[in-house]
Amino acid sequence: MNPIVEREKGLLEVERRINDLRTANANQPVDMSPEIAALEQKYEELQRELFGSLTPWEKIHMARHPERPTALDYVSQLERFDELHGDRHFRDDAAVVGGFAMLGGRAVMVIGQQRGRDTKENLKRNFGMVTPEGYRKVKRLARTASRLGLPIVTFIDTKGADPGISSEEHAQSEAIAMCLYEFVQARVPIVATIIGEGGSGGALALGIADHVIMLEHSVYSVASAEGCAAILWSDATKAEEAATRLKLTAADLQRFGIIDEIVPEPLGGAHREPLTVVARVLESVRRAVQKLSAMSPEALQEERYRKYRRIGAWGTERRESIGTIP
Amino acid sequence: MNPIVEREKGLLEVERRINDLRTANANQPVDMSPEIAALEQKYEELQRELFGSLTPWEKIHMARHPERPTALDYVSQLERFDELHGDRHFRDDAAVVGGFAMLGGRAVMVIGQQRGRDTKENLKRNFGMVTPEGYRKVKRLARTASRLGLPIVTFIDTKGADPGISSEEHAQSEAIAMCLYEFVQARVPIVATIIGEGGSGGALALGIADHVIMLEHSVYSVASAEGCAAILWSDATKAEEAATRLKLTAADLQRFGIIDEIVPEPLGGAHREPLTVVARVLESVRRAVQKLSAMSPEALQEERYRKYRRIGAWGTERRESIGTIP
Amino acid sequence: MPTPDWLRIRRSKDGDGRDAAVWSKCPSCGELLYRRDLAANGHVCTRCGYAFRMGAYDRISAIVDGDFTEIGAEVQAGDPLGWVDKRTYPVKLNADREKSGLGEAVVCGFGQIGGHDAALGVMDFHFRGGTMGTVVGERIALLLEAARRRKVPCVLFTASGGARMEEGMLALMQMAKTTAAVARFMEDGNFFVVVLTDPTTGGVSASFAFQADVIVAEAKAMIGFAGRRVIEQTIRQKLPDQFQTAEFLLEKGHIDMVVERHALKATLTRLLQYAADGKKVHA
Amino acid sequence: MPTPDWLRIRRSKDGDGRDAAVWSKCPSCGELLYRRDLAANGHVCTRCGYAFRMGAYDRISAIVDGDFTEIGAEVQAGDPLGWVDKRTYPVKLNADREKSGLGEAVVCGFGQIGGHDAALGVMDFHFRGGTMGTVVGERIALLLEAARRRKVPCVLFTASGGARMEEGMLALMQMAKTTAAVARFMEDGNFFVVVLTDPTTGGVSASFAFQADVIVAEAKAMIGFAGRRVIEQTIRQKLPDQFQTAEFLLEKGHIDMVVERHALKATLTRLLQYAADGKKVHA
Ligand SMILES: [Zn+2]
Ligand SMILES: [Zn+2]
Repeated sequence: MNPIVEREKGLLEVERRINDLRTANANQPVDMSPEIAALEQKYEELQRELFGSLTPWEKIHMARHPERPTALDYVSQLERFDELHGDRHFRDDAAVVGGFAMLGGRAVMVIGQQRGRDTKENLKRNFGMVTPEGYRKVKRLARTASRLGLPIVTFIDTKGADPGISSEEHAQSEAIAMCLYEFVQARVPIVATIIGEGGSGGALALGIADHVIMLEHSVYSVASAEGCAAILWSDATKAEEAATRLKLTAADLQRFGIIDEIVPEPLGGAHREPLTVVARVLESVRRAVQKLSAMSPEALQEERYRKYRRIGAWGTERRESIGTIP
Repeated sequence: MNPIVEREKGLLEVERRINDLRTANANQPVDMSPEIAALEQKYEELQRELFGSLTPWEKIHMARHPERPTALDYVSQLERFDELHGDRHFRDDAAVVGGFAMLGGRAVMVIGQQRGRDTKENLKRNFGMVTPEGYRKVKRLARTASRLGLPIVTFIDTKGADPGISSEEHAQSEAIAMCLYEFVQARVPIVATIIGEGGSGGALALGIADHVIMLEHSVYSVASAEGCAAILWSDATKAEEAATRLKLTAADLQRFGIIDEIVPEPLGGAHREPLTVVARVLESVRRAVQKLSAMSPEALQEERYRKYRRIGAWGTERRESIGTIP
Repeated sequence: MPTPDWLRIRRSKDGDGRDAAVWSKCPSCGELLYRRDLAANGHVCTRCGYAFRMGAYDRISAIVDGDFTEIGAEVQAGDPLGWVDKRTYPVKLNADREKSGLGEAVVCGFGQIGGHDAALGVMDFHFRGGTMGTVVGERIALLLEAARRRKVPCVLFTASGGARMEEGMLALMQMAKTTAAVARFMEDGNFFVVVLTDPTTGGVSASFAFQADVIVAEAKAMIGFAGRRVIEQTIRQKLPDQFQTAEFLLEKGHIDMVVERHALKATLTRLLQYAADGKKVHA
Repeated sequence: MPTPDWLRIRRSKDGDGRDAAVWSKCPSCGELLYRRDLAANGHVCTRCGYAFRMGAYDRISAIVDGDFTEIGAEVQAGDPLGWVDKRTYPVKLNADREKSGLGEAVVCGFGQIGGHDAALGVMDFHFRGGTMGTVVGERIALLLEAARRRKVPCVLFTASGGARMEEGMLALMQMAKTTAAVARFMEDGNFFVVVLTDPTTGGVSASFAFQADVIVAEAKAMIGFAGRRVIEQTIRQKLPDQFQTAEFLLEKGHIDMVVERHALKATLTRLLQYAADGKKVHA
C-alpha cells in the first residue's frame, strides 16, 4: 500500500465536496461562495499539512506513485521522437525507450527507463526493471549519439536492474558495466534526470552525466530502502529507518555534489500537474544541453572525469559528516 | 561418402602388405628385398596416380577429410596457448577456439574455427559451424588484440556459418558483419590461413587479413559446391560441376589475388604428415607476422583497405576471364 | 509532379521490358492491378496492401526530391570465372539488362531527400536476384568513398539473394570491400542508414546491411542470413510464417524500426535531420 | 622463501586479530586445519580442496615476486552520512580494522608478478564484506591513474558484497569513478586483468570487474549482479547450486577462464607476458 495514495483519498473527498458545492451554487439562488471559500481554504491547509514536508520514506512513495509522469510522458512532449529499438543481438527490451528526438529545436538522443502505467503495461515493461538487453540498447544508442555528435538526454525511473535468472545468465553485470564505460567516454553532452525512483546500479547505468537533475520528490539511492534494511539488519520492515539514513532525497544529494539541479514539484507531487512538471524538466534539460554544447568533446570528457573523480575523493574536501540525523 | 577416404583404402591395403613382407623378411633367411622394393614402387605409383592431381571436387573432400589437421592441431604446436572464452553476453561457442599464444617467440592472438575430430567432438563443436556468439567472441578477441598490439592469427575451417533457427534469432548477419568491421579496422597485422574448408561469409568473418595463406588442398568458396548447385540449378547432385566452375582451389585464388601464399601438402594430403604440414604453416605464418610487424598501425590499415578495395575493381585491372574452363 | 529528366530517360529503357505488360497480378491477393495505378500507389497493392518488390529507379524516384545524379554506372561486370552453365554469365547478364532496364543490381548516386544532400544506393532484386558481385561491391564502395569526400550521409536500400555465384570468391570478397568502405565512412563520423527491403539475405545482410547507425526495415520484408529453405532442410521442419520477417527482427532486437513503404521518405528525412544537427554540434 | 619486510609488518598487525586462533575449520568438509598448514597450501583445504576466502595481504604475498609498495593506504573512510544503526559507522569500521588488520576493503600498490612490473589491487571480503565505499573507489582510481602514468598493466582481485550502504550514494558513485579511471587507463592501450574471487557481486561486478581485457575467475567463486537470496525471493524458488559459479559463467560466455588458486600466479605471469610483447609491437 502506497501511503501517498492513501493520503490523497481524504484530499480527493474534500475536492469532490467543493465541486459539488460549486455545481449547486450555479443552480440555486442562495450564494454559497463563503462556504466554498472556507472549504477551499481547508483544502489548501490539508494539502500543505499532508504534503508540505515529506519524509524520505514518503518521498519514496511519491516517486513510486502510479500516476507519476513516466519517461514516455516526457518524451511525448518533445518536439519530435523517432524510437530506435533493440540491442542488435537478441531482444528489444521495452523497459528502455530510446531514440532520436528534437528538444528546443535541436536533435538529441533520448533514453529513458519506462515502467508501466497499468498492470498490462507493467508486464510488458517489466515494471521498468531493465534486463541486459535493455542496457545493451542503452549502450548502443549512447555510442551512436557520441559518433553523430548528438547530446544524450536520459530519464531515470527504476527500482533497480532486473534481478531475474535470465538477466544473470545474460550477464547483467557486464551489461551495466559497459553502459557505464560508454557514458564516461561519450564525446557529447549528457544530461540525466531522475524523474521517479533511481535505484542503485541499474539507475546509474543511465546516470553518468555532465548535468544531473532531480525532481524534488524523486529519490536516488545506493539500494532500495527495503533492500538496504534487508542487507544490513535482515529486516525489511525497517525500510523506513533505512530510507532516512540513506540520504536519498534531492536535497541531500545536491549537498553531496552528486546532483546539480532540483526541479520543484507542485504541492502533492508531479502527477498533480504533470504537464507543468514535464515542461519544467524539459526546459531545465534544454538549458543544460545548450550550455554544455559550447564545450569541445575533449573538454566534456575531461570535466566529466574530474567530476566523478572528485566524489568521495580523500583530501580534496572536508571529510566530516554532511548529513544530519533526525 | 568421402571419395578421398575410399581411395585411401586401396592404398592402405598395399601399405599393409609391404609391412607384412618387411616383418616376414626380418624373420626368415630368404631375402625378400626385391619384392618389397617392387611393392614400394607400386605404392609410390599408386599414390601418385590417386593423389598426384586432384580435381576441385576431390580437393573439397580432401579439405573435409576426417583426419585432416584441425585448428587445435596447429594451436597445440604453438609455443604457448592460453585460451580465452565467451562473447561476454550469452555463451561460449566451442566452434571457435581463441586466445593468447606465442609463435616464434612473440605473442599473438590466435583464433580458429574448430570442427570435431570424432562424432562426440563434432556435436560439441557443431561441426565447426559458428553461431553468432562465436563470431562475437572472434570480434571481441580481435578488438582486444588490436588494443594490445598483438598480431591476429586465424585458422579457417568451416562449411559455413551455422544456419540454425537460434542463430537467426541471435542475429547471425549482424554477428558476421561486425566481425568483418572489426577486422578491417584492426590496428595490428592479421594473417589468415585456410587449413580446410573455407565456406562463404562464415569463413570470411575470420578471413580479412594482410596475408592470406591456403594449404594446397584447401578450398575457399563463395558457397559450398552443393549449395551453389542447389541455388543455381536446384540440383545438389550437380555439386561436382559447381566445384569446377566456382574456382575454389588455392591455385585459382592466388591467380585472382585473393590469397597470397600456398603451403604445399604431402602427396595424399596434410593428414598423411600432419606435423610436417603444421610446422610448415606455422613457419609461413611466423614469417608473415614478422614482416607485417614492421608496419605502423596506420600503414597496415591503409594497405588492407587498398588490398580489398582492389579486388574486382573496375578499370584498375584487366577485366577478361582469368579462369579457364576444363 | 512531372517525371524528372533523369528518370524519364531511365524509364524509357524499361519500355520494352517490364512495361510491356500493363497489368500486374498481386502475389498476395491475386488482384489484377493496372500498372499505372500500382506505380501511383508506391507499388503497393491497392486491394490488400502488399508491397511489390520495387525497381531501383522507381524507388529512387519515390525517395529523392528531384534530381538524382547517378555514379558508377560505367562500372560493368566482366566474366572473371569464364562462367558457363546452361548459358554463359555474359548472356545471363544481358538477359537481365534487357528485362530490368538496369546495368546491374544496384543503382548509386546523389540527390536530396527531404532537402538533405545524401548519397543513395538502391539494390534491385530484378537483376540477378539482387546478388552482389564485383559491380555491386564496386559501386557501393565508390558511393561511400564519394559520400565520405563530400561529408554527406549515406542511405542504402538492400534487396539481395546474397553473393553472386557466377563471380565466385570475387563476389564474396565484396563483403570485405564494402565493409572497408563503410568503416572508413563511419569512422569519420558520417551517418549511415540502411533500409532492408524484401528480401535481404546472405552476403549482403552479413556485411553492410547490418553495419549501419540506423537499420530500418520495410514492413513485412524477409530478412535473414541463411535462406528459409536452407534452414528448413537443416532442421527438417517448416518454419513459422513470421520467422525472418521485419516484424520478427524488430522483436528480436536486430533492427531499429519497421516502416511502411509510404512513410519511408518522411522517416528518412527526419533521420537525416537529426544527423545534420549532430554534425553542427561537432563542427 | 623468507617473509618480506613489507609483509612481516602487515602480518604482525594481524597478530591479535585472526591469528589468535591457530586452527581453522573448513566450511566445506569440516576438517580442523592448522593455520600454518593452511597458509602454506595457499589457504586451500588440505583435505577437500576448498579455497578459503583469502586475506588481501596473503593474496598479495602469493602473487607478487617479492616487494610490494602499497599506495593509497593514507586514504581512510570518513562518515559522510553520519550513519548510525546499532553502532555508528566509524565504530563498525574500527571493529573491522581490528579484526582484519586492514585499513579498508582493498589494498593497492605496485610489485612484480613473474618478473613483470604491475599495479595490483586486492579486495578483501573480511573488511565490511568487501563492500565498495569512497575509500575502495578512491584507492582503485589512484592505482589506475598511477599505473597509467607508469604505463604498467593492472591486475585487480575482486571480492565484494557490492556497494557499501553506510556511505549511501557516495558509495554508488564509486562505480562511476572507477569506470572513469578504467576507461582512461584502457584507452591508452594499457592491459587490464581482473580476477574474480568469491564472492563478487553488485556494484563491483557491475563496474570495473567486467570491464577488463581478460576476466579470470578463481575456481568455484560465486559471481553475479543480484545476490542469490534476492533472486530466490523474486522467483520464489531455489536456484540450482551451479548458478552464479565461476564454472557457470564460463559456460555462459561471461568470463575468459576459470583458474585454480595454485595456478593463478603462473596464469597472470603468462598474461602479462603477452601484453608486454604487444606493447613492444606498438612501440
Ligand atoms: Zn494484393
Ligand atoms: Zn575441506
